[in-house]
Amino acid sequence: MGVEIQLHVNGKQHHGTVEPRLLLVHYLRDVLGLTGTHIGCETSICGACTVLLDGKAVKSCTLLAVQASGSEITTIEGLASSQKGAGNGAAANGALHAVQEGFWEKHGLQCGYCTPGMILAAVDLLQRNKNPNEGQIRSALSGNLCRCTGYQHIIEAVQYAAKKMSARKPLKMSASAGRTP
Amino acid sequence: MTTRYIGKPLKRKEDPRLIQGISHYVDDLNLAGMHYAAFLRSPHAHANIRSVDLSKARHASGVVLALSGADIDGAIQPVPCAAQIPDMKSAARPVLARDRVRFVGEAVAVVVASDRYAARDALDLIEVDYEPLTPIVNPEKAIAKGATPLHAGHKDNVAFKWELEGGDLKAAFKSADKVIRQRLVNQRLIPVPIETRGVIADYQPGEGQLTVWSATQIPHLLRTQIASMLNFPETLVRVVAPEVGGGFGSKLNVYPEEALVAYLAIQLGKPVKWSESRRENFQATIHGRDQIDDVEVAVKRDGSILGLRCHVIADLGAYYQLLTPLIPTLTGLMMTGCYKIPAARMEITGVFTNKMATDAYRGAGRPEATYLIERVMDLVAAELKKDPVEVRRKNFPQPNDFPYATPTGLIYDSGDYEKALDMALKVADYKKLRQEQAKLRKEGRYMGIGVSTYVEICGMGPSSAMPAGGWESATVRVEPTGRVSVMTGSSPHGQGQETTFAQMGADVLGIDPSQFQVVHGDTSIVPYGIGTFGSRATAVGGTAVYKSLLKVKEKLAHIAAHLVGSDPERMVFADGKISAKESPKKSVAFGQAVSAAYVAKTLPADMEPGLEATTFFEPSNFTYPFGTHICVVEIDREIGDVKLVRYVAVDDCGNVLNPLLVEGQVQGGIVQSVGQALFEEAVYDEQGQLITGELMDYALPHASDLCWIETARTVTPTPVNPLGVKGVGEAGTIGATPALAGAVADALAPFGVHHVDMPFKREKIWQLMRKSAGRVQ
Amino acid sequence: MIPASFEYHAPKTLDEALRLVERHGDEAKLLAGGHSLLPLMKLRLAAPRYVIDIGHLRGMSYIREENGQIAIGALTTHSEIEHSELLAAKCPLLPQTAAQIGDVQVRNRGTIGGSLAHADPGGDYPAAILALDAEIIAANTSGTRTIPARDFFVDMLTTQLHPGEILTQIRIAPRPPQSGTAYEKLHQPASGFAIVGVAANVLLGNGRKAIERAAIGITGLAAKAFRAEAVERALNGKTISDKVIEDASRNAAQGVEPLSDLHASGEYRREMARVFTRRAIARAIEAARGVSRGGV
Amino acid sequence: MKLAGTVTLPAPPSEVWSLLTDAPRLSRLLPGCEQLEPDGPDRYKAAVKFGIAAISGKYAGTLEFAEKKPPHSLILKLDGKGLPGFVKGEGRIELTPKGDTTEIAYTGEAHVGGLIASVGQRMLDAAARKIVQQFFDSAKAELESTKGAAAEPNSPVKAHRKGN
Repeated sequence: MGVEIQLHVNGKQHHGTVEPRLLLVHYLRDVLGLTGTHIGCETSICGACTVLLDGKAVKSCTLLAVQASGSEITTIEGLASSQKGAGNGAAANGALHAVQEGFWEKHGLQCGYCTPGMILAAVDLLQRNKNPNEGQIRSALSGNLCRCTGYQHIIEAVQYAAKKMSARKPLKMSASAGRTP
Repeated sequence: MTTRYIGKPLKRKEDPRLIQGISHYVDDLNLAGMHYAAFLRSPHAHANIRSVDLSKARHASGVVLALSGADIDGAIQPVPCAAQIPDMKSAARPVLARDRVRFVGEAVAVVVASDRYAARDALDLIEVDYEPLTPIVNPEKAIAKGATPLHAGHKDNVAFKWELEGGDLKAAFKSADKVIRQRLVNQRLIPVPIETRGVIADYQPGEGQLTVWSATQIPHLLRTQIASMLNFPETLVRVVAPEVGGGFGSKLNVYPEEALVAYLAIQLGKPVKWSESRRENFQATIHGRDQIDDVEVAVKRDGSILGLRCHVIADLGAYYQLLTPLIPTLTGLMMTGCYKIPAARMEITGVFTNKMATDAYRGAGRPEATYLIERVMDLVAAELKKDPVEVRRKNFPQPNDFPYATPTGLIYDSGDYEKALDMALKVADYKKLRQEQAKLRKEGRYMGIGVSTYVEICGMGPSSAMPAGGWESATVRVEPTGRVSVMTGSSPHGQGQETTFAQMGADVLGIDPSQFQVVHGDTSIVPYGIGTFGSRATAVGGTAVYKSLLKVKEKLAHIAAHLVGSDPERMVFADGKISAKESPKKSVAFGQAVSAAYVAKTLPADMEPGLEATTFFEPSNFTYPFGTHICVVEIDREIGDVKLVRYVAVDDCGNVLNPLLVEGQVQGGIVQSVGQALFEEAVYDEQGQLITGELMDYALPHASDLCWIETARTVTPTPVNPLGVKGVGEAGTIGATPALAGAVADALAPFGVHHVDMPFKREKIWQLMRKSAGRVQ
Repeated sequence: MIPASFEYHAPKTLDEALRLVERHGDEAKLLAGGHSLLPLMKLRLAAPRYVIDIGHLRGMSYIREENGQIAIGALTTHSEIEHSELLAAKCPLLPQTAAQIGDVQVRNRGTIGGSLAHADPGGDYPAAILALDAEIIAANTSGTRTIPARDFFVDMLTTQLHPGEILTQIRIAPRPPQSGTAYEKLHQPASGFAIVGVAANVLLGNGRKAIERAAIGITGLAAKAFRAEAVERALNGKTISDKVIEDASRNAAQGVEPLSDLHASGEYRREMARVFTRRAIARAIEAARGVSRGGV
Repeated sequence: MKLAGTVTLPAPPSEVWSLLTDAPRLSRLLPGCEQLEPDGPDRYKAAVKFGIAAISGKYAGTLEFAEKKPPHSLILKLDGKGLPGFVKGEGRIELTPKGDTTEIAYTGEAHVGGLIASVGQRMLDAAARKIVQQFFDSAKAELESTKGAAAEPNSPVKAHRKGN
């Protein structure tokens, strides 16, 4: 038996009928094709499936799509251009969100699988705390597992973003590798 | 060659797509008409299969196919094992169990349905009648007299015995002032890449083409094995490793699902996808470590080590995976660590148990070796009442001893162990740490300092010492537009070679790194290669790229010299130009020379058109990175909690292409060690049930569990390859565990404890302190 | 991991929800944030026939003062509790406890009502709710009833709630002057659940030199959270000293059969109950004396 | 998983014995027992729904009595499987007269496999204890009610019963 849902995802309205047991993460990935949200553990431990639901970081593998009906969702694909984040780190289309930029600058990722969830958890933190210290960052990211980086570069990435966001200067993205300052 | 880019912390070329979530891992790929496979797995560790009833599942909504082991009998060969040890017994893992299951999670049946939910539902409709057998879980009991063999036709559960001896061991133990004995246990670990495994297979009957996308570290080896397992023409198999979300050795393998999903796609004529659940990943993807080492060391009163003897019981699990029997032998080869130990003997007993197979998990055999020898050094220091640093220093080979031959038959390429040690001591301010420790102990606080001086074996090659090839391939093709494609047989999945190889190419050819596209992981594009594991992608794969770059460069030099009327030997590549050394006026733009190669009207006589070179690089030796790690912990007296206070790592991986990426590898490696030391342990109960079956019960390190890691480097290039690079992918993991273990043992020294096995879970530490509370010194 | 099929209802009003749970009885499960139920459903350890999603009900997420009490709506998330200024001022124990639940994402989604009704033996809130002598309001189609926290937890995953009832509100008396609270927890390193969690709520007297009344709630130790009455008895009316606290804490596990699992044996849990009880009491006393040890 | 304990039941051993070994009556004591049908001497086919709150699962299997020494001791063997996994257990029950009552000492071991073993681990011990407790609570109630109703030992008790 299908249930009608409507969601606002990355600024776009989506209507559809879904099986009630459909997990939000499967809706985003399989129905909307937004595969940047990853599935890592399925028991709401690893945080790879983190998205922003009405602006707050949640684990989309532990939510039914029907529960999210009527909500506004931001996935990694929509972060840079998200309304919610605009003026709060996000920049216009084609640019990166300050947190994404921090991850690139500080080598905050290796295999990249945990990265979208990690970035969105960091965005959640920086909305609440504009200038978090190391301990606060570590604690805010404790719902996200990374097996590659050892987290230290991720912490530097978040610190970079915090600094950048207080300066509020979006950076243009370029496809080539550039040197770190 | 001027090094404008090599050695610089360039940001990664791979990152923009990853940080925007627009790259594609296997499960992100969707083909029209995709079907989904799901596996039914054994809940029993050991049982005979009486029957498998698929009738209900076959009639379930959406299901198009359901198969048991009997249905594919003979159609798919078992999982291959590339490692060969003399007289080892066979234990091939069937793709689907037929008559018997030998570990919890072994696949018994597969269903394919039109969507993943329907496939999952159908599993609940399969009825399997098992006749449970007594599981054999403990490896020592498995080889005890009277234990029933797991495999038919075997007389016991000993998979193999392997021995290695060098030097005069008898004399060493005879002339020893002391002999110290210790049992050391390396617990079983689960690799846990955050991306689980996944496979998609697509078969085009018209062309006879089979394409398999798999989260693998070894696309070419997998292609060969899928072709063999299915008896399918290899030329018609294409394997693609798309974006891969971490491997740590767990994807350096060939798994039943990879062949079976391909088989299903062929049978159905439809693309089939399988995405491993985390639970399946825990149960049926390789595990790591699981060794019991009984070690004896012969020492002189002054701290010199005379001889080392060790017997290892390696719990292999129920079947061999690709490299299973090989892993413990690496422990044997590296058992003497970074010390001049004249005599050593290793005996390994490989044992079958009703568990998932162990295989290469980050470090693969070498973390076990460093744990072994470094714990020994600490025990020697404790016994002789010497500083652990001094015992180590006393036994180091000196820089002029290199190449240094170990009694285990290896030749260490280059090293300056004292330099790294001294740097670490300085960064950590070791003397001050010891003073602080003494002060805290008086206050009843238990701080511990651990030192690990390690050497590891990596840059996996040469082929003579490898089970399935130790070389690597690379093709460099300068395209007519002047852009450069680099096809590497390495298969990076986070290591960043798209960037480092571009850095290298930019310096060799004097153009910008943005002009390079590094292509990997697709067997239809990349020449046959070996893959990414054993910290080999830069040392072996990178050297292949470098040599191909040089070949292309040489050709370009000839073309440019011909165009400007100069000597090819005197051409300089810089700033997008190829110029004669003697006269900057004699210069062509890089693109102009490239164009000449393709237009082929102005080439030197006898020169072939085109601009492409391929190298199959065979290294002459392994490489041996080394370093010193110092770890400081404090233990909560009441809880047993081990808190990381400081961590200093000085690593020497030879020359460095990109320090930012090296730093990332070191830190990630160390934290993986922290996982083994403090949290991780795959626990099977006595019935062979994996009771750490999900991430809810198997703890990985979180950001909040760690302290700031301070890193530094010394640089001792290797003579083994022209880049002078050694490899760094596993060094952190290999070097760190003994530092952590040493720190915990050191913290517990006032309780009379000199050794504790990992993981240092709170309750274990608490029990130790409690039991010896009366003896606090 | 995919849940089994179920029939889904998303009532728009509490009345509608109550009628649904009444009709479907124990074949129905309530879904609030989903962080207790969905993991079980995905593992197929739970396969309810009906799922009644009360997450869309309006007006059940609030923290407000009512008749001299603090009222918290059942659908209030852990993170709303963690960051509530009203609670920080009038009932800091709840924010202290909420901040230690799971991780940020779980706190953003999980609800206090869902967590209490699930009654996980390692859940954090039960300890606090007990130490606060909170009241739990449950509704059914014929009305509401008030369940004292002490009576609420019956056994592992089992509460006083009947099939057909919905937990709607938690009521707490505001913190009296000269009182202090603390929640001290030993977390399971993989899941974050409490191996032992102790909530202490002390009221000081005699110029803040003595404990007039103590309430200690302990979670994680046993199949259900409980009030450590033996500890309380040993504290009530005593002049504060390290020894008094230490001695009282020794009674933390009195009369309780401790849980034992992979992560902590019963013996260890028992000892940790002592240690964390002592730490919680000491911190609660500090708080009551106005000695701050860092933020909430 | 090991279980052991003692419990006192309000009837002499002979009555307790007949309760424990009479399948129809026993089926009422087993929490969640939906079916208990003879399947050979001292052997029964069982269908049981075990669960705590939202966590529940159906198991089908066998129940066996062995080494019966009326009214002193017996061994109870359980073997069941269901979607959440399988359970195999064996328990020894000893009956000792204590005045008008019987003291029961039980020791047992159960092996649990499959999903419940790997994810329900932290709840298993407590769940098993709860099941045992429910069993003896029901036995007490049953014995008290038969005492109260002056016993109808041969009353036809349905072997099929809906789970709770």
